[in-house]
Amino acid sequence: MTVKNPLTPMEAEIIRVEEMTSIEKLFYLKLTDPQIIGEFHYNPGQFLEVSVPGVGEAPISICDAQREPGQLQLCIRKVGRVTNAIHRLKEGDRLWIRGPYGNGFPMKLMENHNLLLIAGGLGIAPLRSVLQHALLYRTNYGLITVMYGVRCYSMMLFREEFIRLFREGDKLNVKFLLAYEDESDTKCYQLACERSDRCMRGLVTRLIEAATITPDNTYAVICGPPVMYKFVVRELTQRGFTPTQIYMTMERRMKCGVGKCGHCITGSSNSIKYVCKDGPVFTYWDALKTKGLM
Amino acid sequence: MYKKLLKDDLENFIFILKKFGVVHAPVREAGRVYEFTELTDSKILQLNYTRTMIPPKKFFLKPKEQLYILNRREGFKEIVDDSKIVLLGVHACDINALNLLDRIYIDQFPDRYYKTRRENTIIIGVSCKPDEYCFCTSTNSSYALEGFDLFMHEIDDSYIIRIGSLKGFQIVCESENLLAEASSNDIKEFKRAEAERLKEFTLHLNVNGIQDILDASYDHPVWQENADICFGCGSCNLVCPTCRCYDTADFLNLDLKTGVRVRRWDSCMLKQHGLVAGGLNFRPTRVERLYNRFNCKMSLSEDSLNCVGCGRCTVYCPADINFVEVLKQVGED
Amino acid sequence: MKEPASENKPKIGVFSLTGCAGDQLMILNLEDTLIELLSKFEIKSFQEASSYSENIRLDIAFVEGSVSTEHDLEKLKEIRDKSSLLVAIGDCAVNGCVQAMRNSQTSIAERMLDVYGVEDNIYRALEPKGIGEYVRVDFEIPGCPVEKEEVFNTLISLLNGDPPLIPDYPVCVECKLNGYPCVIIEEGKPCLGPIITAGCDARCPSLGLDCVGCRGPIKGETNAKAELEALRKRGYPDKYIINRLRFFAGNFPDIRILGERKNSKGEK
Amino acid sequence: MVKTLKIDELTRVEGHGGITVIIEGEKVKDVKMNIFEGPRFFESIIKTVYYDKVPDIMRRICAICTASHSLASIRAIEHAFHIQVSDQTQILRDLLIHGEIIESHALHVFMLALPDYLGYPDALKMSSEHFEIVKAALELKKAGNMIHNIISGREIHGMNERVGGFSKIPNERKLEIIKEEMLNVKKTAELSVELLARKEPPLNINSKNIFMALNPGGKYGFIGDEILISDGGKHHINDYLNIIHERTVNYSTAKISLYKNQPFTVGALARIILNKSKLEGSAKNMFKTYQALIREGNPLTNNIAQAIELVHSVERAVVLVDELLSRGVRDERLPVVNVKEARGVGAVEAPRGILYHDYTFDKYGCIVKCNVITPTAQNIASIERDYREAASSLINEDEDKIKFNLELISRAYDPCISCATHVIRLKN
Ligand SMILES: Cc1cc2nc3c(=O)[nH]c(=O)nc-3n(C[C@H](O)[C@H](O)[C@H](O)COP(=O)(O)OP(=O)(O)OC[C@H]3O[C@@H](n4cnc5c(N)ncnc54)[C@H](O)[C@@H]3O)c2cc1C
Ligand code: SF4
Ligand code: SF4
Ligand code: SF4
Repeated sequence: MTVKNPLTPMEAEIIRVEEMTSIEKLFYLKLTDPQIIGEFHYNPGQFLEVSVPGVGEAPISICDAQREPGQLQLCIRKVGRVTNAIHRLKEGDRLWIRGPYGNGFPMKLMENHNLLLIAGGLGIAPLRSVLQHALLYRTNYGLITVMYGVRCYSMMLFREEFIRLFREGDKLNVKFLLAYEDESDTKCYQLACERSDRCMRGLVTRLIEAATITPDNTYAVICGPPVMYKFVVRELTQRGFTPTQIYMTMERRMKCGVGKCGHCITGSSNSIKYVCKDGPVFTYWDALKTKGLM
Repeated sequence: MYKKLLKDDLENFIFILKKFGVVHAPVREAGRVYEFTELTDSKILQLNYTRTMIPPKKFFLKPKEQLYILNRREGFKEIVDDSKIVLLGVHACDINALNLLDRIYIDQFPDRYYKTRRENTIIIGVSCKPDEYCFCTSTNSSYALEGFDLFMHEIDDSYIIRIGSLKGFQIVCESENLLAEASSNDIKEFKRAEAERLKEFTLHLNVNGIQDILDASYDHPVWQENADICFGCGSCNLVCPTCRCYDTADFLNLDLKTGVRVRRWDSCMLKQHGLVAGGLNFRPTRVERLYNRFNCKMSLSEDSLNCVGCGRCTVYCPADINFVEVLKQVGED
Repeated sequence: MKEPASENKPKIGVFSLTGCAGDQLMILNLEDTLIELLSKFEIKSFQEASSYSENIRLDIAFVEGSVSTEHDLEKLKEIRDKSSLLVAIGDCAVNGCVQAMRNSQTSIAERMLDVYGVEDNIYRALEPKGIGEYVRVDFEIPGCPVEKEEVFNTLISLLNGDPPLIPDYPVCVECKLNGYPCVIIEEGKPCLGPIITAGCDARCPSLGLDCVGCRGPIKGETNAKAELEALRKRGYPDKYIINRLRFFAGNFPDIRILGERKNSKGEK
Repeated sequence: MVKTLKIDELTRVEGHGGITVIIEGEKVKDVKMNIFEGPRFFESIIKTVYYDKVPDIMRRICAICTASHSLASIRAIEHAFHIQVSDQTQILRDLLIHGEIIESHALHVFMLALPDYLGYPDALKMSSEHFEIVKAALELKKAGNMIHNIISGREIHGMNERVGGFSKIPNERKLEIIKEEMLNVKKTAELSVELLARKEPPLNINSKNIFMALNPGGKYGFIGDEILISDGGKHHINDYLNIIHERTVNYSTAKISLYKNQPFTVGALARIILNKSKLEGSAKNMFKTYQALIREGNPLTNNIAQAIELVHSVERAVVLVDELLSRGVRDERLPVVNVKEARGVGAVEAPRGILYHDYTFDKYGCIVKCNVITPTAQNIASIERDYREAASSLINEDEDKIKFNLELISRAYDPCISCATHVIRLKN
C-alpha cells in the first residue's frame, strides 16, 4: 500500500534562472524523476508548494502554460525566508516542489470568449500562464486584452515578451496595455509617446477607464495586490460585467496547499472557502458570497 | 449484537486490549487535568471523567511532530510512526469530532500521517454524563453511530458494549470469556440509562439556521465586547477537537545540510494566522478573528457543523469567553 | 570537521550593555555544540569569554543588555555603525527587562537616592530601554534569558543566510501543545502567559507556576487590558497586577501607561 | 612624574569593569577598580512588589549566581515570615547550589582562568591545542547546568524554587540522571585541581588578608545563618550590617565594603580556609595533597580552591541524591504564607562568596526596603589592595606586563560585576 503523500516534495532541477527585476527572478524547472514527469500536468492558475530544505516552503504560482512534460516556470519575488533562499539558488541547483494545487482558471469554459486579463505587479505571473495557454490554442479564444499596471519600467516583469506584444500583438489579435505609476520613468514615457492609447501613467484602472471594453462574450481575469481588486471590480461592474464573468486569484498564508492546514479558510458560516482547493481562482460572485475573501 | 462486560472484569478486559496495542486512557495525576496517557496501571484509569483538556485528536494530528528528515541534496524522508494503540474511554463528542477531522484529513488528498495513525488505532468509546458546559445534544453529537471499534455504555455494575467495526468484533472474540450476550433486560437498562442521560443536559443551543444568523451578524456588538477581553491566545482552538490548523517550519542541523521539517498546531486566533506576503493581514483585529472562528466552528461545509458541543473552548478560555453564550447573544437580537 | 575558509566565515561580535550577562552565558551554555558552532564564525569580540578583541567591521553583532547609561548608548551606536546585522539577544536588549519596570513611575534621581544616597546622576544613567529605542535592530530574540535552542537556531539560520524564526504567539499555545493544565483556570494563579511571547516551552506552567512574563509581551498583539480584567476577576488588586505586568515590560507601550505617575520625569 | 595605567575593559569576567593605577615616580599612588556597569537600581525598583515574585526579580541581578540570589532572597522572606521548610526542601536547595557551584567554577576555572595559566586569550583558542580538556570542561559545566535545569527549571533564572519549598518536586528518574552525570564528570573535576597544581600561579604576591564565610553546619556546603571570620569572630547573619561597612566611591557604581576598616575576602579561598575540616572524600584528599599551594596571601590561589570545591560539589551532589532517593521523594505543597510587617535577612554562599539579601515588608507583604550585598562588592577592597601590592612589586616592569598581572588578579577573584553594582547602602 503506497499512498502518495501529498506533503512530500519532489525534486526538480533549476535549468535556467533569469533575473527580471531587482527583486524578481524567473526560474525554469525540470522534474528529475522520469516516473513523475508523465503524470505531472498543470493548468493555468495552479500553484505549487516550493521547498528549500531546511528553510521552509512557500506557495508559488506556475507562470507558464505547460508545453514540455515535466517542465515549468516560476516567477518569484523575494520577500522573506523561503523566497530569499530560492533567490540564492543557481542553475543546476535543486528545488523541491509538490503540486500542482488549486483549481486554476476555467480555460475550457472561457473558450470561444474574449479574454480581458488585468494584472498589477507580480500578479502578471499567473496571468501569463493564461495568456500562454490562450496563445497556444489561439483559435479557441477571441480577442485577448492584457492590461498590466507596473510601478516603473524596471519593475515590469517579462519585459521583452510584453513589449513585443505591445508593438506587434495585433497580428495575434492581442492588445497589450500598460499603466505605470512613476512619473519620472523615461522608458515608459517613451512607450506612451509611441502609442498613447496603449500606455499611460496611472494605476491599472486608468486603462479600463480609457479603453472601450464591453462585457459581451468576455471573461475578465484579475490578479494583483489585494488592494487592487476592489477598484478593478468596480470599474468592471460599472461596465456591465456580471459577477460570474469576473475571475480573480487570491492569496493566503497556506502551509499545505491541500485543504488541511486551515490557513486559507475564509468566509462566514454560510459560505466557507479554502483558497487552496476551492481556489485560488474565484469568481467575483464567490467573493460576494464569501465574507472576507476579497 | 450487544455484549455485556462486568465492571469487575474491566481490568482483565484491559489486559486483553493490550494485545491490540498500547492502551491509552483518561487519567488525572495530581495537579494535572484529565488527559489521555498510556495506561501503565489500570488503577489510575478514570472512565467517568468529564473531559480531557486536550482532545484525542492529539494521537492523530500530533500537537508537534517531525514530518520529515530533510537533506539539502536528497530531499525529504518521511518519518512514519506506525505504532499500534488502543484509545480506551473516548466520549461520543470526541468520536464525532474525529469523524469530522477524517473528512479533512482522509477524504481528499489523504494526510499520510493522520491516516496511518487512524488505521493503527482502536477506539473504544465510553458513555458519559454531561456537566454544565456540555451541549452536544444541540450539535447532534451526543451519540456516536460510527467512528469507533467498540462503545461501552455504563449501566449499574456493568457496561453494554456496541460493536462498531470488524476490529471491534475481533476484540470481542478475543475476550469471549469476559463478555456475555446482553439480555433483553440489559437492553432495557441501556435504553433507560440513555434516556436518563439526555435529561441531564442543561445547556442547549439552537443551531437552526445559525449559519445565516452568523453571516448576518457581522456588526453585532457582542464581537467587539468579547474581542476586548480576548487575549488572542489561541487556547480555544488548541483544545477544540475539530480545530485542525497547523503550521510548519524547517530546522537545520549544525552541518547546515540536514535537518527536520516539523509541524505544530496553529490557531486562527493568533495574529500571524492571516498574514500574507507584503505584511498584509486578512484578519488584523481580534474582532475579525473571533468572528471567523465562530463561523468556522458553525460550518465545516454547507452540510455540517464543525463543533461537537464538548464545551472545551469555554472551559479552557483564560478570559472566560463563553462560546454558547456568545452564540446565543448573536442569535437573540 | 571541515571548516569553511576563514575569509568566508561571518565575522561576529558578542557585546553586552547593562544586564546580568545571562544571554552571553546562555551562548556558552550550548555545551554540546559550542565549539563546532562557534568555529563556523570568526569571533571578533566576546567580552565575557575572551580577551581577544578586534575592532573591525562585523557581519553580525549580537547585543545583550539594555541601554541604561550614556556609556551604553555610545557603545551601542558604535556597534551599530560597524555591523551589517544587529541582533538583540535577551529581554534587556529587546524591552529593557526588569530594570525598566519603574520607567515612567520613578525618576533616575529617586532611584539614585534610594540606592546610593545621592541624587546626582554620577553614573550618567538613563531610563533603561531596549536597544531598538535608539538604533535599528534587525532581529530580536526575546527571553530572560534567551533559550539556548533559540540561540542555536538563530545562529544556524544566520549562517545559512536566513532570517531567524522567532515565535510570534503566546505561551498559552505551548501550554496546550504540551497539555499543561492552565494555572489561571485550574488554580487562579496570575499567569501572564496569554500575552507573553512563547519560545520557552511554557517553562513556568510546566512546573505549576504562573508565567511572570520573562520573554516580554508579543509585539503588536498584547491585550494588557484583558489581562487586567482576567486577573481582577480572580481577586487580584490592581496594584499587584500592574506591578506584575511591568516586571518585564516597563517600556511596552500598552503597559508603560499602566500605573504611570504623571509627574515622573524619567532620566535627568 | 605621574603615570596612569588604564585597563578600559576587563575581559573574561562577568560584567563591565576596568582598572586605573596611578603611579608617581617609583610609588603606586592610587588604584581603583572602576565599575561602569550601568546601575540597575534593584533595591529601588523592587519596592511595592508583593513577596511572592520578589525572588524572580532579584535573581536577575546576576546570571551566573542566579540560584544563590534566589535562595538568599527566598530565605530572607522565609525568615521575615517565619516559614519552616522541610528536610527534603533543604536537601534540594543544597543540591541546587552545588549545581551552581559546579557550573560557575567549571566556567571560571577552565574557560576563564586556565587560559591564563596556559597562555591563551580564551578557551576557544585553547581548544585548538587542548581540545579534550575543553570538551571535558564543557561536559562538567553542562552537568552543573543539568542540576539547575532539573531542580530550578532552567539553566539561568529558573523558577521552581519558591518561598517555602519547590513548586514541582523532580522525580526520582531525574535525580538518578543527576547522579549518573556526576559520576561521569568526577574525573574532570579532579583534573581541574591537577592542572592548576601543575603550574605555579603566574603571579606571586603576599598580602595580609581577613576571610569570611558562612558556617554551613555539619557538612561543607553553601547555606547557613552564621558568619565565620578568620580572626575568630562569629556572628549571626542578622548582624551583618554591624560587621560590614559600606561606602560609595565616585569612580564606581559598586560600593566598597570593609570589616573593621580593613579589606576582607569572601569566596572559595575563604570557604576552604574556614571550613576545610568539613571537606570529605577526594576533595579532602586533594586538599591535603595540595595544601601547600593554597596561600592565604595570594589571591591567585583562589583558583585552586575553586577547583577543590568543584570536586567536593560533584561528590556531594551524589550523596545528596542518594539521600533523597533513600528517603523517597514526596510531593509537598507549598505552605500558606501569613504576611505581616517584618524584616528578614537571608544569606547564601554564592560561588564568589557570601551574598546577603535583607528585606523589610509592610503589613500587606510588599517590600518597603531592601538591601543586597554581593560577594564581589565585598571583595573590591581586597582586589584594590592586591592591585596595589602587585603594581608596587612590578613597578619597574613594562606597562603591558603590569596590566596583564592586574587582570590576572581581578580574574582570580572571579568578580561578578553585574552583581556588584547592585550593592545597596542603607541610608542611616
Ligand atoms: C496561491 C499563491 C500563489 C503565489 N504565487 C506567487 C508567485 O508566483 N510568485 C511569488 O513571488 N509569490 C507568490 N505567492 C506569494 C508567496 O507565497 C509568498 O511571498 C511567500 O510565501 C513568502 O514566503 P517567505 O518564506 O519568503 O516569506 P516569509 O519570511 O514567510 O514572510 C514574508 C511575508 O510573507 C508572508 N507569508 C509567509 N508565508 C506565506 C504564505 N505561505 N503565503 C503567503 N504569504 C506568506 C508573511 O506573513 C510575511 O508577511 C503566492 C502565494 C499564494 C498563496
Ligand atoms: S468549538 Fe468549542 S465546544 Fe465546539 S467542539 Fe470546539 S471546543 Fe468543543
Ligand atoms: S497557564 Fe498561563 S500560559 Fe498556560 S494556558 Fe494558562 S494562561 Fe496560558
Ligand atoms: S513561562 Fe513566562 S516567565 Fe516562565 S520562562 Fe516562559 S516566558 Fe518566562
